[in-house]
Amino acid sequence: MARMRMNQAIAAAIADEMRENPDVVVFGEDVAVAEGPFKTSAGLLAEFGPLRVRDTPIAEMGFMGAAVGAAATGLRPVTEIMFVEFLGVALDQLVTEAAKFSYLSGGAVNVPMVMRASVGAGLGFGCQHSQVMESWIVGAPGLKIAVVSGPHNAYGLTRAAIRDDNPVAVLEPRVLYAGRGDVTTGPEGIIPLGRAAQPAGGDDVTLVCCGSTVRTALEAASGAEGWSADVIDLQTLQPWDAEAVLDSVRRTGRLATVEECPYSGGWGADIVSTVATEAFGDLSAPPIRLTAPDVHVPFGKELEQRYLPNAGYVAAQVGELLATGESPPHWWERDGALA
Amino acid sequence: MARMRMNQAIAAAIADEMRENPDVVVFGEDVAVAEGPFKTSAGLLAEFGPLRVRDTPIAEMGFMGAAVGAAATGLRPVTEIMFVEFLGVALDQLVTEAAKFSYLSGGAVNVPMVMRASVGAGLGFGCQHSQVMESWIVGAPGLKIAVVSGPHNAYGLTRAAIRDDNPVAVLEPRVLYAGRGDVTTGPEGIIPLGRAAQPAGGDDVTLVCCGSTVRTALEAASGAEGWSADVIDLQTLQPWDAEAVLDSVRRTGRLATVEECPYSGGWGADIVSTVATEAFGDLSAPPIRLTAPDVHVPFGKELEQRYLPNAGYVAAQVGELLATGESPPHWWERDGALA
Amino acid sequence: MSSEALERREAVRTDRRARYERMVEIRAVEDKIRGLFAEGLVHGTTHTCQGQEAVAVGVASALRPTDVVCCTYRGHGHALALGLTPLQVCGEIMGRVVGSIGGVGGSMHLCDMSVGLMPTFAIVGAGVPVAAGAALTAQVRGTDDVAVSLFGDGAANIGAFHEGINLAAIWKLPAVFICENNQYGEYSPIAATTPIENIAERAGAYGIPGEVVDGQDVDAVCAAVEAAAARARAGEGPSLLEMKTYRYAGHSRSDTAPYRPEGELEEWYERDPIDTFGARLVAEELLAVEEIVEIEASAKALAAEVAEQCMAAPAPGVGSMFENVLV
Amino acid sequence: MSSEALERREAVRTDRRARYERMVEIRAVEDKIRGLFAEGLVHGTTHTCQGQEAVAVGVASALRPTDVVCCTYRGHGHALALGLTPLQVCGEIMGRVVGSIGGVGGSMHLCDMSVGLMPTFAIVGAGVPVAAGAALTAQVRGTDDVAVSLFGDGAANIGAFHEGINLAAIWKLPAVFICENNQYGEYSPIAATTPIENIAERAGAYGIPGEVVDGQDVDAVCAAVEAAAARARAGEGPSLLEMKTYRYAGHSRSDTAPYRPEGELEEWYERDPIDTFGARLVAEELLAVEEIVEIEASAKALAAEVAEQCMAAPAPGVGSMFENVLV
Ligand SMILES: Cc1ncc(C[n+]2csc(CCOP(=O)(O)OP(=O)(O)O)c2C)c(N)n1
Ligand SMILES: Cc1ncc(C[n+]2csc(CCOP(=O)(O)OP(=O)(O)O)c2C)c(N)n1
Ligand SMILES: [Mg+2]
Ligand SMILES: [Mg+2]
Repeated sequence: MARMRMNQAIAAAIADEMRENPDVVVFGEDVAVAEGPFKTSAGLLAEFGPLRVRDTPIAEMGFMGAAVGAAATGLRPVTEIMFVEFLGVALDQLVTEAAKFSYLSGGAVNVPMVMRASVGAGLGFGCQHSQVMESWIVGAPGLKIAVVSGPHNAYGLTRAAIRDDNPVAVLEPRVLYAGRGDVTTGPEGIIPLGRAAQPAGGDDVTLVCCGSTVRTALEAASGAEGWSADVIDLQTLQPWDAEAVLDSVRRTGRLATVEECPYSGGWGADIVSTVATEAFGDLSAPPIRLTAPDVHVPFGKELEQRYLPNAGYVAAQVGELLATGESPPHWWERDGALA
Repeated sequence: MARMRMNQAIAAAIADEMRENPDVVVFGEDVAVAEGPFKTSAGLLAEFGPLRVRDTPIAEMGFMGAAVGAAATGLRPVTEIMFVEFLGVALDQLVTEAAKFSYLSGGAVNVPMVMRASVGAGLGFGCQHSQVMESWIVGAPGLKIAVVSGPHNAYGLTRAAIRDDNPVAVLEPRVLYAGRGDVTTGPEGIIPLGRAAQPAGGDDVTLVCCGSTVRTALEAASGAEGWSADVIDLQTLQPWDAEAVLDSVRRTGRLATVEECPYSGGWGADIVSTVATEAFGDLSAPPIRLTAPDVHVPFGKELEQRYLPNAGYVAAQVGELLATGESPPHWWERDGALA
Repeated sequence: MSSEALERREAVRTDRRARYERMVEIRAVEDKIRGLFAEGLVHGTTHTCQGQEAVAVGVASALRPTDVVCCTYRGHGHALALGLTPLQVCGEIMGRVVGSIGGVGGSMHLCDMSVGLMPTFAIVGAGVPVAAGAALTAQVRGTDDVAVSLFGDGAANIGAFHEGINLAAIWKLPAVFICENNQYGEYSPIAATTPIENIAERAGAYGIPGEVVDGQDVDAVCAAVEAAAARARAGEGPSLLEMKTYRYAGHSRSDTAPYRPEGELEEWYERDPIDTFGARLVAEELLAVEEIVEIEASAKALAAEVAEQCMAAPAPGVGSMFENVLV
Repeated sequence: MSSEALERREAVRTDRRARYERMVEIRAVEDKIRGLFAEGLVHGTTHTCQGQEAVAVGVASALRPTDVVCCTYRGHGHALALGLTPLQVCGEIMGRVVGSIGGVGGSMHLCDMSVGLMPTFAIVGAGVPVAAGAALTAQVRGTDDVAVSLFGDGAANIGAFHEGINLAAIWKLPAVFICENNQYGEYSPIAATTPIENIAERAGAYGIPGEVVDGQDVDAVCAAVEAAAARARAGEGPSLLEMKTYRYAGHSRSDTAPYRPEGELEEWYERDPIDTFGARLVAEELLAVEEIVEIEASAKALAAEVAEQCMAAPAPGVGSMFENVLV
């Protein structure tokens, strides 16, 4: 157990895997000499040297493709997409190549690569550097997706991702990098992909969250009056832990997802839709999604905070759901909201 | 009114817009001299000449970016992505540039470009040339998405897309290109974006479909015994016609989406989730999604057909839903399904 | 705003002394911006261009306001050179309604089409094919406008660079591609990412002219861009110009540039584009030595005043995030 | 399968006469495949390489089975040259369990790692950076294997080409980039999309050697690839080779190639790689004239027999689509 910042936990996870396995290599833009724009590879170049830790040209398609080729031939590359939006110039390699290679080789080739990317809003980077864009990768059979929500699971999921024989995307909310927490290091700290965590328990509603919205959900739940919530941190978005969510909803009868992204195309739709199909009879109120509106992430501290669903909003919406049994309107649908 | 194949209807729509507006230009790989790999630009080069109708190098990022620049400065480019998977090398320009330019110019710049792409399975092109991949673009505020389901709305939606001042993606199920149908040509034939069509009406269930699954749903509905269905062809996937769907579900009390793509990340999750939230009290049975499994599109005629949800499957699942009031398992979850 | 921007543009287009003043203004505004960020007064990040002012002003001087310019997040200097007012630029960076797009974009997102500034690009390389597209508009419409893409040395390694220039070359589009080689892509020296000495050599891969230009000499920049633009306007197709320059500050807000070899910055200071050009104007008797201090002082005062104005200006309201999403 | 593939590979590596036979085999198999599609007996589309056999066999002859090859949908010839059996290749194209990946891929998706054939790429350009990555493995592990990327003339205009080669160049990876310039990208002649005469000239943009090779001469191909591979194995970095060649058939199943200028095909027929090499072997007395007809006849017979075998082989079952999705 050690106390560290989330970016340190990530670097520690990579370092521990690199120590155990000489096939693990790291590359990306400014990850070596500069130790990563978010210091998520601090110490790696010094310890593992320039053969295994490399800076790339600004060429996401190039180095993502190189990761595919390296992984297919025996290495376990860990690459970094500095801001997930840059995957927009490299998506082909992750979704159309890496995720299909095992299939396209009749199982002869595995692609054990990790694509780490910083994601999300909250730091004033403007609308081309503040999204999560899970939607680009969720519909891709053959690819796993983890979303970290703090130092502890950042360490554990990163290690699991590196050990996994499939391509794995690990999304890291940028706003959490500097946050500190206790981390179980070493092999016991590894967190299996595909399993949700339940950082808080309760009876009245299931709050499903991941990444940056875990703290939002926890804060909402802890301040709740008159109700309590099962808070489920999905941790892995693909494949997501349907069992954990369904078990909880069967008990609470109510579901709300807390998502950072716009309503349309958000990951919560998969959760709500699956629950509506599989646990219809157990639902005692409409399942709801608490998301950002269908707009671009605005610059400006206040606007950006307004854009994101916060704890107060989550608590209020859930409270209204519980009180009325009806789905409350989104904040932007309410009278005068945009004034 | 004219009878034509869907690819002819598309070419006719583009030609009609080009006649009306000299700013409409067309480019893409082999769209000019060869008139398009699927003959969707037949006659355009001959009529409008090489200044307005051009072949590009194999460079989707390049020509998609050129479309953004051309649209931002006054033209109305219609580009073709031959197979939608190729958007994996050009997504940045559509989602991160085009869709955000109006916002990023304070409204000074519109990007009236159209990205047409052939999509879907059924022709044996293998797993890198047979997907729909709506998920890559649905979560992109600022972008509209139309999906055509036959000659009639291919004409009408294509014209609407070209006339729209936003970037619009038009997805064209490849398997439908050769199909013939009656088309209302001329201005009356234009079909507004954002509105669903209802090719069949009924009382017991709402079948929501688009693109290639419209005929699947219609076939399932027409062969149904003991029940009838409202068949809703969304036509536009972003923004989708929630009103039409909700109105129908409020009447039928039951919802099934019919989707060509894998279950995870499919467009139907947005529909089901929204309906579950907004019309919870009106649902008399769990809403269900009829999709392909979470696998790659297999090659091989029979396998590929098995992969896609067909009319018999849709009818059977809906029948079971109606009979039992419970959501039936997906075909691949049933005992012995994979033997 | 537009007419003021146009006037400011006309000034640099016609008057070499105005070019000097604009370079000084850019330096002062960028210094002010860095200061504001350092003090924690602005949200987010910023990329300033101290040391690269000659490129910005040289390019703007050579182009017409109807020409279209695609530049990057490191675009404050270009915006000011093209004519945007310090208020439009600082307002945007500081997230105020007086900003060029109303304060919803931030430091990486300036725009003013009245002087040809397209929305600036925060994605490396993205502006290259977009400029080709703007040039296509000119070609299709038969105007003699050109489109210019400005990008960094690091951007020359990304696919969009290759595809955009190739497309412009094969279609003989009226475009000018300008690489601002400031020696670093983020924290990486160019030699760590780029296996050739001069980006301009890549022109050969597209059969177009390529030229290395002294990016610290505003006259040289202006002349090279004018020649390339003239060629483009004449229907002879695009060119690739490489401006050798240097950024004095770090890559962005938080970067202190520890990766710089000792003495490198000082060497470049010696060829400071503002000092060099000032000296030249003095020699040409277009500027008196005493004026230099005055011009600098008034630029600093202006920057400070504009910053105050921005501080006092309102931030955009909640409704603004819903505007201009769909037309 | 693997050991048969390895033996077949060894044959072309060591025996020039086997190279001739393999070229004939490729032609016969490709002709048969086209025929099967024309008769409507196979689902989907196909891209054959008649006329380009010298490139396939020359490359395979120059490489070791531990070297890795990334090629495209037009990869049947390469697969056969590298050692895959006609049954593995035809089986895959025809969607039977005997295919190299069990019949779930189809014509564009062959693979056999036992002879270094990576899953073939149906996305233009995608194999270029992937080959760089395979070369990275060799470099990190300190083996002297090389990775080869084969792609078309049209692919030289896509971003992945630029990024992949640049990355290999800056890291001095043991890779060989081979452009099969068959004069057309789909239906477009190279001159319509590419503003330079020789793709090999693009090597200059990356500071690596570039060479134009007669792709119709299997000996020339083999020698050029051997030299580039030797350079790569020695740690001197990648090269770009351009093989000038021609495809006799259309781009894909449905293409009748109406875009070809009259007489062009016939000109290339005169330099048919099989005929030329056959004549050379005859002159060298490694082959008797009478044998030519026999070799052709038996290749055709083999292709026909293999097609029958595939017809008779089972298609993959429903369960196969669920296999190898997640490991
Ligand atoms: C596609 C993409 N990859 C990475 C980044 C992150 N990034 C922003 S600026 C930058 C360095 C660019 O260097 P250069 O092109 O030389 O321009 P300069 O910043 O020096 O002006 C990087 C890597 C980005 N914005 N877009
Ligand atoms: C990214 C991408 N764009 C377009 C295509 C469609 N396509 C398949 S083959 C081809 C032509 C490729 O030409 P070339 O690189 O010369 O190879 P050749 O087919 O001649 O071997 C095109 C455009 C594709 N598969 N991938
Ligand atoms: Mg730079
Ligand atoms: Mg070719």
